[in-house]
Amino acid sequence: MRNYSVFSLAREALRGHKGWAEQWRSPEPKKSYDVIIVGAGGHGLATAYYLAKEHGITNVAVIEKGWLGGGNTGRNTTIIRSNYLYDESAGIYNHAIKLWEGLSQELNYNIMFSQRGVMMLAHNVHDVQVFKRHIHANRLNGVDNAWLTPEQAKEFCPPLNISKQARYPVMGAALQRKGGTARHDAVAWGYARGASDRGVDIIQQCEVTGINRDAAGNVTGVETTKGTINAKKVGVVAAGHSSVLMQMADIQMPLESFPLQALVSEPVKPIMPCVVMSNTVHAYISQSDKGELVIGAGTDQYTSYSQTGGLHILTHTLDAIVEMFPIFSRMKMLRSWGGIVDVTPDRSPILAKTPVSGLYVNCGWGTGGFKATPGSGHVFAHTIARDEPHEINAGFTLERFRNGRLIDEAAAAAVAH
Amino acid sequence: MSAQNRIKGHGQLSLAKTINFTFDGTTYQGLEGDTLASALLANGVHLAGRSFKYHRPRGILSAGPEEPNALVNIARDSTRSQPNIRATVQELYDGLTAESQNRWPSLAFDFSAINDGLAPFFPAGFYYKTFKWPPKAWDKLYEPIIRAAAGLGKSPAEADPDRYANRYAHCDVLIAGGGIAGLTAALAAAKAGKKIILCDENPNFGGAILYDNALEIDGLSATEWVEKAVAELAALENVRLLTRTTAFGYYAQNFVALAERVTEHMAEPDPALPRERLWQVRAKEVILATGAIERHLVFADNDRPGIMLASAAQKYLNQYGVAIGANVGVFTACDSAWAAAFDLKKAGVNIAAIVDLRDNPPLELQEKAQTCGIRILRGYTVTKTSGRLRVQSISVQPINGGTVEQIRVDALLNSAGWTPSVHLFSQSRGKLKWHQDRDLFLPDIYVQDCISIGACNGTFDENELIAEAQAAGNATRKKAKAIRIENQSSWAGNAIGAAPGAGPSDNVKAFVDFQNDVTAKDIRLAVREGMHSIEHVKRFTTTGMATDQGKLSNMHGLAIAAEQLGKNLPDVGLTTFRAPYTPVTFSTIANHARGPLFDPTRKTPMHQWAVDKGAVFEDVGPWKRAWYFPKAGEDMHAAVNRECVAVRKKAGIFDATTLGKIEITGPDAAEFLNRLYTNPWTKLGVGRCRYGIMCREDGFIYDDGVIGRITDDRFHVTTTTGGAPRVMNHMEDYLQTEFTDLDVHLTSTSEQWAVIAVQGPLAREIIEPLVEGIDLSHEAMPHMSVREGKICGVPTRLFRMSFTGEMGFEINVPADYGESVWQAVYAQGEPRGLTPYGTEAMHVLRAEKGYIIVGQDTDGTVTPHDAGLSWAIGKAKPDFVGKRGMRRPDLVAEGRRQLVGLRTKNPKVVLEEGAQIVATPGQTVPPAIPPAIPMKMIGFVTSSYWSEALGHSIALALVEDGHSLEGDTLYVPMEDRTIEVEVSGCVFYDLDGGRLNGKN
Amino acid sequence: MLLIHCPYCEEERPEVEFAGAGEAHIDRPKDMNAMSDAEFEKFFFIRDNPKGVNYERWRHIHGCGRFFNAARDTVSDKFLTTYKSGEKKPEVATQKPVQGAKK
Amino acid sequence: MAKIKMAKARPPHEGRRFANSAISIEQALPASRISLRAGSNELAELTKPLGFKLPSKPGTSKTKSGLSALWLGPDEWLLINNDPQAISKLMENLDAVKCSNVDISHRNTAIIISGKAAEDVLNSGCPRDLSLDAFPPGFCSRTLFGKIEIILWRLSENSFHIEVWRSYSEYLWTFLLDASKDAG
Repeated sequence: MRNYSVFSLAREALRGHKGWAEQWRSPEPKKSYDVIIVGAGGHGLATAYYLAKEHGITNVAVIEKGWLGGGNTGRNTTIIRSNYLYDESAGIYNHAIKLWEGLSQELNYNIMFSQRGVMMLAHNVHDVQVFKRHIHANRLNGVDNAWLTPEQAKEFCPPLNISKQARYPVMGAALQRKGGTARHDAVAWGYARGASDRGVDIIQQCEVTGINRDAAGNVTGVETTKGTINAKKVGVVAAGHSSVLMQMADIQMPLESFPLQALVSEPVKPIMPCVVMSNTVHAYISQSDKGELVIGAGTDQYTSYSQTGGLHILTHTLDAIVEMFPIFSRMKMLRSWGGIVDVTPDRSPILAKTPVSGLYVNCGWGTGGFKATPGSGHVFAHTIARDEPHEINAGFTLERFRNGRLIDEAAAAAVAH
Repeated sequence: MSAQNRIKGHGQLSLAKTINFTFDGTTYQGLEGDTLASALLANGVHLAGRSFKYHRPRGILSAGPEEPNALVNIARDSTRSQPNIRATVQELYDGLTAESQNRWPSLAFDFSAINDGLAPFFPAGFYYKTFKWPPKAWDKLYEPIIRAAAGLGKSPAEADPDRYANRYAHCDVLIAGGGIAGLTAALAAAKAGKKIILCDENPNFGGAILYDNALEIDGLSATEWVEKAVAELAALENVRLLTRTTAFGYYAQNFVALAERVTEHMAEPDPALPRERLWQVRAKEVILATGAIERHLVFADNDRPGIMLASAAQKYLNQYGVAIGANVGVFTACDSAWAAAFDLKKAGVNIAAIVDLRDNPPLELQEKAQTCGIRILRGYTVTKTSGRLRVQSISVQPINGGTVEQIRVDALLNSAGWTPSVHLFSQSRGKLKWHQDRDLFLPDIYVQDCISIGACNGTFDENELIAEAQAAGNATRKKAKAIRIENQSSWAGNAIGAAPGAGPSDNVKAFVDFQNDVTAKDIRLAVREGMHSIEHVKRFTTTGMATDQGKLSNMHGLAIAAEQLGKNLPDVGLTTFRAPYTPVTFSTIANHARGPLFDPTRKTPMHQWAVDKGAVFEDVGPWKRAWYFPKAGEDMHAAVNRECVAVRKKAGIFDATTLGKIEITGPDAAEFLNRLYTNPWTKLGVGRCRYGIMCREDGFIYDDGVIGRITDDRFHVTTTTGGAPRVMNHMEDYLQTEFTDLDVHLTSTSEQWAVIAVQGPLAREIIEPLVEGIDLSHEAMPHMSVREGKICGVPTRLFRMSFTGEMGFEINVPADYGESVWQAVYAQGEPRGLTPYGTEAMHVLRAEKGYIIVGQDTDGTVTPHDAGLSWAIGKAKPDFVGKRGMRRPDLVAEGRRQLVGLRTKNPKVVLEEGAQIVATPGQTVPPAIPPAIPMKMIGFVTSSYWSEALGHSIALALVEDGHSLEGDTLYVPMEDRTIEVEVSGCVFYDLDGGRLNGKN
Repeated sequence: MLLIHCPYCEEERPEVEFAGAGEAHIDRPKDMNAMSDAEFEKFFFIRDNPKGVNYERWRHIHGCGRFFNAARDTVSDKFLTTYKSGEKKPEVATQKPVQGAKK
Repeated sequence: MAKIKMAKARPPHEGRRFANSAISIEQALPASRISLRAGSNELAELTKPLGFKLPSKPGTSKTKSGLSALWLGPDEWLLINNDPQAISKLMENLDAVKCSNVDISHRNTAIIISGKAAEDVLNSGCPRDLSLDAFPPGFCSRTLFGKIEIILWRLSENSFHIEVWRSYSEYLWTFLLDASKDAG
């Protein structure tokens, strides 16, 4: 693999950049592999990369219906944080943060991990209680998360409106300084390049149409639009399409797929120094390196595979943004788009073996999958390679919906009184 | 300054109506009806902006919304500043003040233009390959530099005082685009009696024919015909005409969003007017008449100021009377640029040459050029241009090679042909088809009730276009009156991709995407690096991702990628078009929902009384609730202590109006409650109340409240404040879809009643004198009972109940009387020490008694057993919602978190709510990640207060197996210390409950 | 914003008047207590989530207040039919889009 | 016992009004209101206490002698009597028949908006088609206005009655005034 560095860049500059090789190969599929990963998003590509790198399993195919990184990986608002409440969640997201911190060097690809800080706003007494609970739990789990007064929040993010006259005044904020953003495409491309270089075949424009099993019910491979491809182990990492794929192996999932929209503004000079999230007002905003304000909206209320959503969802998002940041009133929406997010009943992912031998599933990340990408790929590779979960993902089973041992982050933030 | 390039006798503006404007501090003169761009050009100003990456000087390229270069900041004052406004669509008004962007110190001398010289080091995606070492340097060093260089304009710095509005509208036919096609369709549809909305992004209808001086329609000039058509439409009742209105988003089921710019063209906007208005239109049919956009040619140094789209130059001349230069070159692959050249020539502008990529442009064009004395270079290309802040010359060469000739010009028109504007069609999820013979993507498969007509459908011939428009507008298919078209000009001829001289072997900067500085080279590099899908190419190079959204660049990018891949153009894919068509102001989308209308603020009838008493309020859902009532000099702590003591010693008055209330009526009402609540209800007597717990099927606590039986078949149910809507929905769901055998009806009465809680030993004697028809004695009206009667002469449902542990009443009165009854009760009690208390004191008082607050002491993972409320489960009941769920393995396993009381060893220490609890003190707090050895947390503090009544702090907590830990010592590790606590029961005060009955 | 035909109001109404209420035709068993943990899981958590025709519940919460059912294509988001709760699940096919404009 | 001083009713926005050349908005006078619920078998019996047959077609209303019945759902009507004192008598009469009758006189309050721009002003927040064809005089419906629920009832071509829960009425007023600024 050609090393990427300032020196190789300079060398290429002198000869018109003619010497760069393809970042990943585009091979035709072989007849069989040791492992097939279905879905070439960030999680799937990371899984293949770590299978090759950490477990020596290089005879791997990643099969992608469209183009790699074209699903939620390339459609999300790139927020990275790990200040989750429960041990299981803090475990996996913090595992991811540790990997994020060295990822550009690991992959020899600048994924632009920017630890600009993620600030979550509390707007009422209940928010304050919930955030304090998170902060204390995070501290004992070794996750950084600090309480800020409204004035400190304003100092950290000057455009923020902390007026007492606001409809929902800011009563404080939880700040994870190690949180931030990364360049989503680069994450997919960096893992694709790294995996491809280690022998992984990335097969794009190839749709999986069936999951094959032998008489004993063990996985034998997949049917695709490019023919049958055999493998004893298949990992499904298909986000919004997980239900559809798992159905091919007669497994019904505790999942629903919803449209999730996001938008960016026109680019402007630096104004937002960090990521700000408000669950109460429903607004999520940061600024990209290019200068665009990147804004996450909510999900629509119905399941859909259409990758579009209603305008009224954006309306609510932008009224919240303007309420929290009145100076952005005259900024303009440049692009909006939609993704399909797969949501579990407890809003936590499933990263597990399945009742079908040789079939593994990594899904249910809902609106927050991007931040977990390296951690998710790392432990999912372990799960596939060893046929048992890593201790970090041991709790994210399918069985929890039967025995009731949920990891319910959303319920823990219950709104009532 | 005077406008030296304005040509008398040309254009549609009146020379008499002059107005002043400022650009980068210089004051210029323009005319009413000018755009900022036309006025700048009239004054000879081409240089209008700097590019994103290389900071190359850029001129005005277009005359429409596709403009990538001429973006400016316009500020009426410090609060009304907006960046990235396209000068080509901004209408001029007197006093307009514009500033160029992305340059320092000035537009003509920009320090960052050094980037241009370093361009070889900054190819597409260079940042992925470098800035990785040292690891910590990215966000500390490299990123801030990149960020500062990136971005175009500046964000506004102050809040926006302007108003924005919204309008939902319904129509039979929405026509997007008011050019010749849209107007014709509108006339046909309107005459067929349809209710129509016709919108156009420009200040005037007419579109491209407005600057076509040759065209004749029914014997009228184009402008005359447009005027007549518009007048005809305006006179019809069933027609709504919207100019300055862009259809920007096409959503499901013919829901189309339009942005109307209401005041941006006015010198002194009427403050009553909104600045912009969002139209959300639901149309039975949509007619897309969105026209086409001329593409630029991709050739070396095609971005110098003075190089402009041919149609733009023609428009500046014919609409605004502005000549874009005195000695103009033309470089084209399309017939329409010839017409522009002829018009300029006729206006006295020298045409240095027409360079046509084609070997054989139409003969009649060539003849006409010869007649005018214009030099023609057929089968030639432009290989180079010169000029730093304005183009000075072009170098031309036969395509097959040969002598290079340099031709001096002060402006260059160029055209690669026309791209149909299929954006809205594509947003409607329609599928496009590539027409190889015409080099066009055109609408093919429709999924919504819409139709494309005219140029956006590839119909460039005006006769065909008229027929198409008439058919689209007139559903009755009656033969429409023929319209006579004469002297139409041709739009034939196309070049997609890099022009000869900017091919794979030429190391030149030929721009595909101007604003983002993406060259043909960059696209080829992306393909070499493995970006084989157009989505990858787009993301890697950022082509088409600038504020013009690729209106000019998409087709070129696609063609260059296809060429490099050796594939057919449609096989590389087409990027999806997404809303908005052009950028839309945030507040236009938010519109009314700003300030007080951001979210409704709900207030109780007694709100003003509390305001007058100096209450501090807290937000609970949409409600404002009085939090505490500080007296002069009191902080929150002191006020709450005082309020608590008053309730315990004398009496307090509390506004409980916000609690949800539901009237449940019908013969099966009790059975309905049996099924929805964990408790049994059948035997609850009329006039009695009971505390009830509601679960969902999963067996976790969902809501709680006191329920009173008013008559046999009528219950008064209360819910939590925040839970009211979802409890109602939950009940309706079961009633309508599962328990359809029950004869029950539900009515929300949350706002029917104002609720005044009077709590404390003196409660009864305070209210008694005001009450009629109810015996308040303990015997006649014991704890947990309800009576109907009168208070202060108005009907009341009077509850004897308590959330404080004191004897208490909750007076429900019809809401209009709430304030008056409150005042009467207060007047009655105040001399005896009746004290208003807020939600904080209420929380303390209930915690002293161990009463839970759903959502604070429970969090959606807590069963009634966990909360110590097993007594509230009707064990004899065969079924209730949640009964099965709470038997699931994990819900009955050991180690569940259970609600307990906590006493700090040091009674003065008040725990922090949310603080975590551990079993052994030996664990150390890990430092920040990594490495962390997490501490095993066994629970957390849900509620914690100072209890003035008890003289020590109290807390409630959820702790693993907590019910069996009473008396044990646990630890609460804080950042700076570890607090020792002892597990207790949940009740801290008046353990036997005697005070509820006025004893103890 | 979708347009939804309310079978009780007998009109198409804007989506914001409605609340989505999840998959339809999941009946609460008469004898909940006889359910195994697996059956409870299927009842409460497992969802079809089809790519294609979805049978789903809606409530006309800001209209007549009624719950009703719908068959909707989750690829195009088009409603194929709506019907009152309690009525039988109708057989529906997804519609094919038309080539060329309808005229 | 001393004589009890009668409590004074203070309805929200009492007497509030706004008018310009295109629009007039005013707080409706207090009225009595009942949420009436009944199944189809009970309808016949209700004719007597009401004095007329309940409208059964979706969205329709009926008014007689100051009493109006608005169809809100297949088993739900809103009864409005202009006389605020009429409530107890009507409740009593309804108690005698099989139905659910709940006094909501104070839960709701009403605003009357009229004038040539009424439809446009309402369409600033209400997503419904308010043209005369789709929403003729006499038509009524629960719907949304901005972020709140309302019941919209068209009294005549240019006049609407809006029912709203009392704590949302401030939002409704504010929104209507905002939207009326450029009406006409």
